Amino acid sequence: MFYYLTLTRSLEQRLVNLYRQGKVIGGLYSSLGQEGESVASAYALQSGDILSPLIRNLGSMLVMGARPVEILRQYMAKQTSPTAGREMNLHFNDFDLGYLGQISPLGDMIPVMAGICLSFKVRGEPRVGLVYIGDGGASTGTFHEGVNFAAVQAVPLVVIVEHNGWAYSTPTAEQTATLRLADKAKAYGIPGITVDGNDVLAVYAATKDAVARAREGGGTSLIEVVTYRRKGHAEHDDQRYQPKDEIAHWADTNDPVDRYVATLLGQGWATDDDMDAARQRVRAELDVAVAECEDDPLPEGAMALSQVYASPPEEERLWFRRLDG
Amino acid sequence: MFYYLTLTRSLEQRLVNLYRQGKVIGGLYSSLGQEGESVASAYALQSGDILSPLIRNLGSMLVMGARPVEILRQYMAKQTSPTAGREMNLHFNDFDLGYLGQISPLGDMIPVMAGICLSFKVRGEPRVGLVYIGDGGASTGTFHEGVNFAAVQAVPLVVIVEHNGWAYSTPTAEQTATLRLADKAKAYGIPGITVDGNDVLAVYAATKDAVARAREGGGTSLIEVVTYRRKGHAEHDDQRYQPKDEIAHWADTNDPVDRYVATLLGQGWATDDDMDAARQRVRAELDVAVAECEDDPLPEGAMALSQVYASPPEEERLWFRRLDG
Amino acid sequence: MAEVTYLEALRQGLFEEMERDKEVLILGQDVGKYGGAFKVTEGFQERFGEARVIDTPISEAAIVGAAAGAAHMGMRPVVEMQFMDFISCAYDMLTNYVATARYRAGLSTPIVVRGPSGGYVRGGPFHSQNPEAAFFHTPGLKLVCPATARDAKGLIKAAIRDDDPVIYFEHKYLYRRIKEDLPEGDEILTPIGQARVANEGTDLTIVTWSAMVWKALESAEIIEKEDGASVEVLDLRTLLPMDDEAIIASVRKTNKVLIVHEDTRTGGVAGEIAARINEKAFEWLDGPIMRVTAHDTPVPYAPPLEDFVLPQTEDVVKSARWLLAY
Amino acid sequence: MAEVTYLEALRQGLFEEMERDKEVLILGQDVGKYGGAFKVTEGFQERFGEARVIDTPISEAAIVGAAAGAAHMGMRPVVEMQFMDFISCAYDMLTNYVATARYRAGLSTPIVVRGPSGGYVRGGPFHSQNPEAAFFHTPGLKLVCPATARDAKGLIKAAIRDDDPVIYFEHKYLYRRIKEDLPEGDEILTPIGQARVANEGTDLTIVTWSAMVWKALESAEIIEKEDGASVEVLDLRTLLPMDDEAIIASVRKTNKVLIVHEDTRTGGVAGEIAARINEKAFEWLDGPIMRVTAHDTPVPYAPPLEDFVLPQTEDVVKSARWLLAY
Ligand SMILES: Cc1ncc(C[n+]2csc(CCOP(=O)(O)OP(=O)(O)O)c2C)c(N)n1
Ligand SMILES: Cc1ncc(C[n+]2csc(CCOP(=O)(O)OP(=O)(O)O)c2C)c(N)n1
Ligand SMILES: [Mg+2]
Ligand SMILES: [Mg+2]
Repeated sequence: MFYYLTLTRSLEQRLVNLYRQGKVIGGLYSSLGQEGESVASAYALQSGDILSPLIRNLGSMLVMGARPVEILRQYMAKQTSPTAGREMNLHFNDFDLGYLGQISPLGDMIPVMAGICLSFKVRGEPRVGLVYIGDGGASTGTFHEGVNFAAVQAVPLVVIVEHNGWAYSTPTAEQTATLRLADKAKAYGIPGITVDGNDVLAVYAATKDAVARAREGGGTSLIEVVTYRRKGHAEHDDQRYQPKDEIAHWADTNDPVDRYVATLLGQGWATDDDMDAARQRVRAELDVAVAECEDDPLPEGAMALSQVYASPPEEERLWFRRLDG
Repeated sequence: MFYYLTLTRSLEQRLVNLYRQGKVIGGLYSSLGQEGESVASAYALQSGDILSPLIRNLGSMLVMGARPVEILRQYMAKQTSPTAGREMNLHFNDFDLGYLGQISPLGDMIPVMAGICLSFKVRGEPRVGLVYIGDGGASTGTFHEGVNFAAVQAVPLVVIVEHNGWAYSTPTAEQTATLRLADKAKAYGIPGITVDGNDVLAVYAATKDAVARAREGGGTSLIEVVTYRRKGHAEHDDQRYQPKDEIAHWADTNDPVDRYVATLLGQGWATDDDMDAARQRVRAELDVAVAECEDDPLPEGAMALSQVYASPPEEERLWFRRLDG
Repeated sequence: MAEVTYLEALRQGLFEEMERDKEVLILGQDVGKYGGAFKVTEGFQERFGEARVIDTPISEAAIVGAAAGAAHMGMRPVVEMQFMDFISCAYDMLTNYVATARYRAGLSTPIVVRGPSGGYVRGGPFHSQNPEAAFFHTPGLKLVCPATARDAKGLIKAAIRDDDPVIYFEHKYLYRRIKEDLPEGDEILTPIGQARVANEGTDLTIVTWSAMVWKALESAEIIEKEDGASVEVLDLRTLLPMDDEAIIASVRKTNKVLIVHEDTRTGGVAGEIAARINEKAFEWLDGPIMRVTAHDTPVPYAPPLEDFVLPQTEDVVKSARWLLAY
Repeated sequence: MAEVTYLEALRQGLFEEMERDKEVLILGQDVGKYGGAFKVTEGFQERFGEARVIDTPISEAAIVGAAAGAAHMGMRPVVEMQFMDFISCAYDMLTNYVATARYRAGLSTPIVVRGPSGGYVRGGPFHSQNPEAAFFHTPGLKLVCPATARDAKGLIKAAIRDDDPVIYFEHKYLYRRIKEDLPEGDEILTPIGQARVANEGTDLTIVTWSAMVWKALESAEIIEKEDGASVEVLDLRTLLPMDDEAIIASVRKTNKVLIVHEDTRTGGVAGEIAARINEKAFEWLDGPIMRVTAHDTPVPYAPPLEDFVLPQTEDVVKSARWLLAY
């Protein structure tokens, strides 16, 4: 996990540099300070399982096998990106590796993941789905409909509610009057627990349990991971609404990577050298990845027309482009 | 309350007769066996308060002051009806009396009532809102968004969840995996209790408490009333999916009117004569009401065009109707 | 041959596809034990089991979303809206998630969303809608609107087999009013995207679909009899993709066009059709393209109001005569 | 006079209405302390308090529904969609509840739903939409689409005072790119339902609105300079109700029409406009009514793709020339 934590944080740092150079074309979203829960929860899945990440779940996608160069290409809208420049950032899928790209309207992925898990159940496949939702996204109607549907159909789905204190500038207390987001599970008659989201081992263990239960036919469950969004909503956000000392407090005393490093060292599971080696490996891989794609071309305009439909795959639609003269 | 219980049940019976005669034009929906919670909950409101009924809350509307003749006219699509034949059954409002007509898409009235209560709060008015939702309607996204919004804004709203066992042909267990619908309140951090919906005094007391709390600034709360839908979803529904003995059991042992009558007699609050007098009053009033409107005209076609907008109030819109020749 | 209603033809089509392909699932409110509010799936749950015929909560967005997810995994879910009016509750899911899935992320989403639409049944504002225009504007969706029993069957089968998401608008007024002899042995499949000439004619073209096909045919008959003019009736069958060629061919023949739809006028599908004819056959037009549609109001409940708001045969006849005389 | 941006003009209009009428409320995600994703309501919460400028949960349907409820009670809520793309999550509430309220139940619902729409900003499929066609088809709603700073101010003020529900589409590309001198003392009110001649001309009419007004003006200039032809540009400003008279008057003058909108083509608003012109001015047309619009795809992210999909000035010029030569 240390490798993936480092990879996530470093890749986001590279993206910030590219953003400052104007190479990242749209917005840039960071998971600084909450990478732990992404990485640890995804780590609890097996091959064949599918997760649906949000914008801050870069770590989850990397664990599933998404390659840094794909992420870089997506952010830079390269023709070589998984969506050939049509979609942004983490919005792409690979069902073989086990992830489904999100769309922006929050909450919508929960019903979709419920349906993916319904197919697992109907077919009797021992596969599990995992879906993330923020403290903000949990206010959407689709969250409610999706979790309720999953719960009543008892499909093998794990819902991770990321309680990171903020939804853009809105603190959780203005989003919902529940203090514990795990209590939302009670509305659906499913197990709901709260874990320390910056304790990667705790998140891993809790997800592992929920995934095992789902795989054994135990249906849907919900895990609230408590963490903190240390950067703004997106790179352009100056975060002035977030108390500075609150950010500093989390950074200084409750960073998921720092805490994991302390555990690794404390338990003697890894040495400083091991970790340096991992860091170097990450650095080298990212150097290669950036170099590999930085000069890739953007897609050509006319490529925008295909694949609106399976059939007809492409249609001549705009008369005015072909007018003579 | 006995008067309103009797009025509700008798009016529904009259409507069945009119339906069989083909005079009720659309569907007919009955609250047989669950009139108690409608009447009792509405009884807990004061003048100035506003409730939003569902199709089975005829009793609530009558308590608020809707006149039987208005209901009859609505069902029969008379020009003299409160909506001049544009809308059906209970879909009409009177803010002076204190009710807002529903629209069919379930759940939508909850955000709207949250907004009405928001206006009470913003203006500092000591008024309260009450909204009903079924075990089925609670699965909608708008239920979730609306209750959450009300809860986080702490508006003076009471949400009555009518757990009557069925949503059309769907039993509650296929609607949600929660056993107690009051648990849905936990998702919103608001008080939620369960009461025996066929015990009118219990419903009255619980609603009274919630209304008082709301009026004093205590915000939103939720009451699950447990009852049973003894007739089909609508008059045309043969209910074959409902176990016959289940219906009989509720009819024989747990009818809200019978139970209230037993209490009235048992406590000596009323005599058989008092109740007969009330029944006669209801009969006489309904005779008058039916006679008053049965021969009212239907609206004229061209009345369909006005009031789409406040301005322009009516527009010439269809050229083809005015073509010469 | 056996005489079947529109509803029965639809039921047969669904049933045959369930038999043919075990990946076909049915999801919706009361579709299982009850067989659906209009009994389209009556007996399906007994035959195919609870795993394939699923009674869902009242959660239109979740039902459509779940269907999409299952479709990504290779299944072919058919979603019933109890009334098409409630499809508006799944508007975001259909337009933002489902319709864009292939384009933005290469996802295959072969779902069908079907249900009763349309008025003339005293259903009032929320049980009479024709929400096709709301989705007509969304690239990535296909829209079909059968008018006949044969097409009710042929189009549901084609929709289920189609690799794109299809919204299938049934007309509840036609359910039990339209009957047709259909062959029992052979398979009926109506290709998506092909219009049908419901009546051949030379003096005027009426472009229409769904229940309005019958009003157009009635009008054509009246005009033929009373005015001696010959009216072509083109039943579009599919709105997305639209059979422009069939429309243009008919316009070139008759040189006059009347578009008839049940839905409200402003922003209705007729506008697009008028624009396309104008662009592709302007020089062939001997009169303005006319529209007969509902008034721009919700559908009111009282019979005289509903009858006034929705288009009637006499409206079609009147406009057709005006155009013929132009 | 002071030079203000489109965004600042909008902000002023909102601010003035908040000052004028204490029943005006603002509801939306991050509109309070943060002042909105685009800072349209910056400073409003300090000035008007938390009771009147309300940060809401991520619940578009509830926000619109709550606004409707408060409006029934006589308030005048203004709802911000963080991006207009998310208005699809409130589609049912707007079309079924809000739009029909007066018609079916005599309810007054004076709300405004406003927010940033439109592309050309590399926002990808979910931050670039122009969802006006989705609501154009709904009787009971009014739709306004300001193109200039003056109208951004004048239309938000008129929308707030209007007794009907209004959807107000801002164009995020114009927010900080358009500047205009506006008088400081006098009140600016733009009547809802009146188009504006943005450029007078005699040879061709371009009917358009919002950001496309600027591309149309640019095209008119190019054509004037390079071809010596004179192009009238009609800025509709309001789509519902639509100023048919202004459109017809211009068509009678120029006899040729090009409709330009940023949104996708099939089922877009241009179809309705084409149909109306055809119905009301068929004999005045000296060429087919043409449309320049986006391609029928979602709005892709990469700049060359987005530029290809969305209409560009050269597309307008090309079609205008084709029509002028017709
Ligand atoms: C339905 C919908 N409304 C609004 C938005 C705009 N939006 C994007 S992210 C965001 C905040 C999300 O907060 P949260 O769910 O807590 O996730 P976090 O950013 O904390 O990871 C908002 C309001 C959206 N994406 N979808
Ligand atoms: C959003 C939506 N979907 C579907 C329907 C169709 N419908 C009308 S009533 C009903 C069942 C309602 O059940 P419940 O909420 O339990 O109320 P009850 O009939 O038991 O009073 C359904 C599915 C609807 N009105 N709204
Ligand atoms: Mg958050
Ligand atoms: Mg129920």
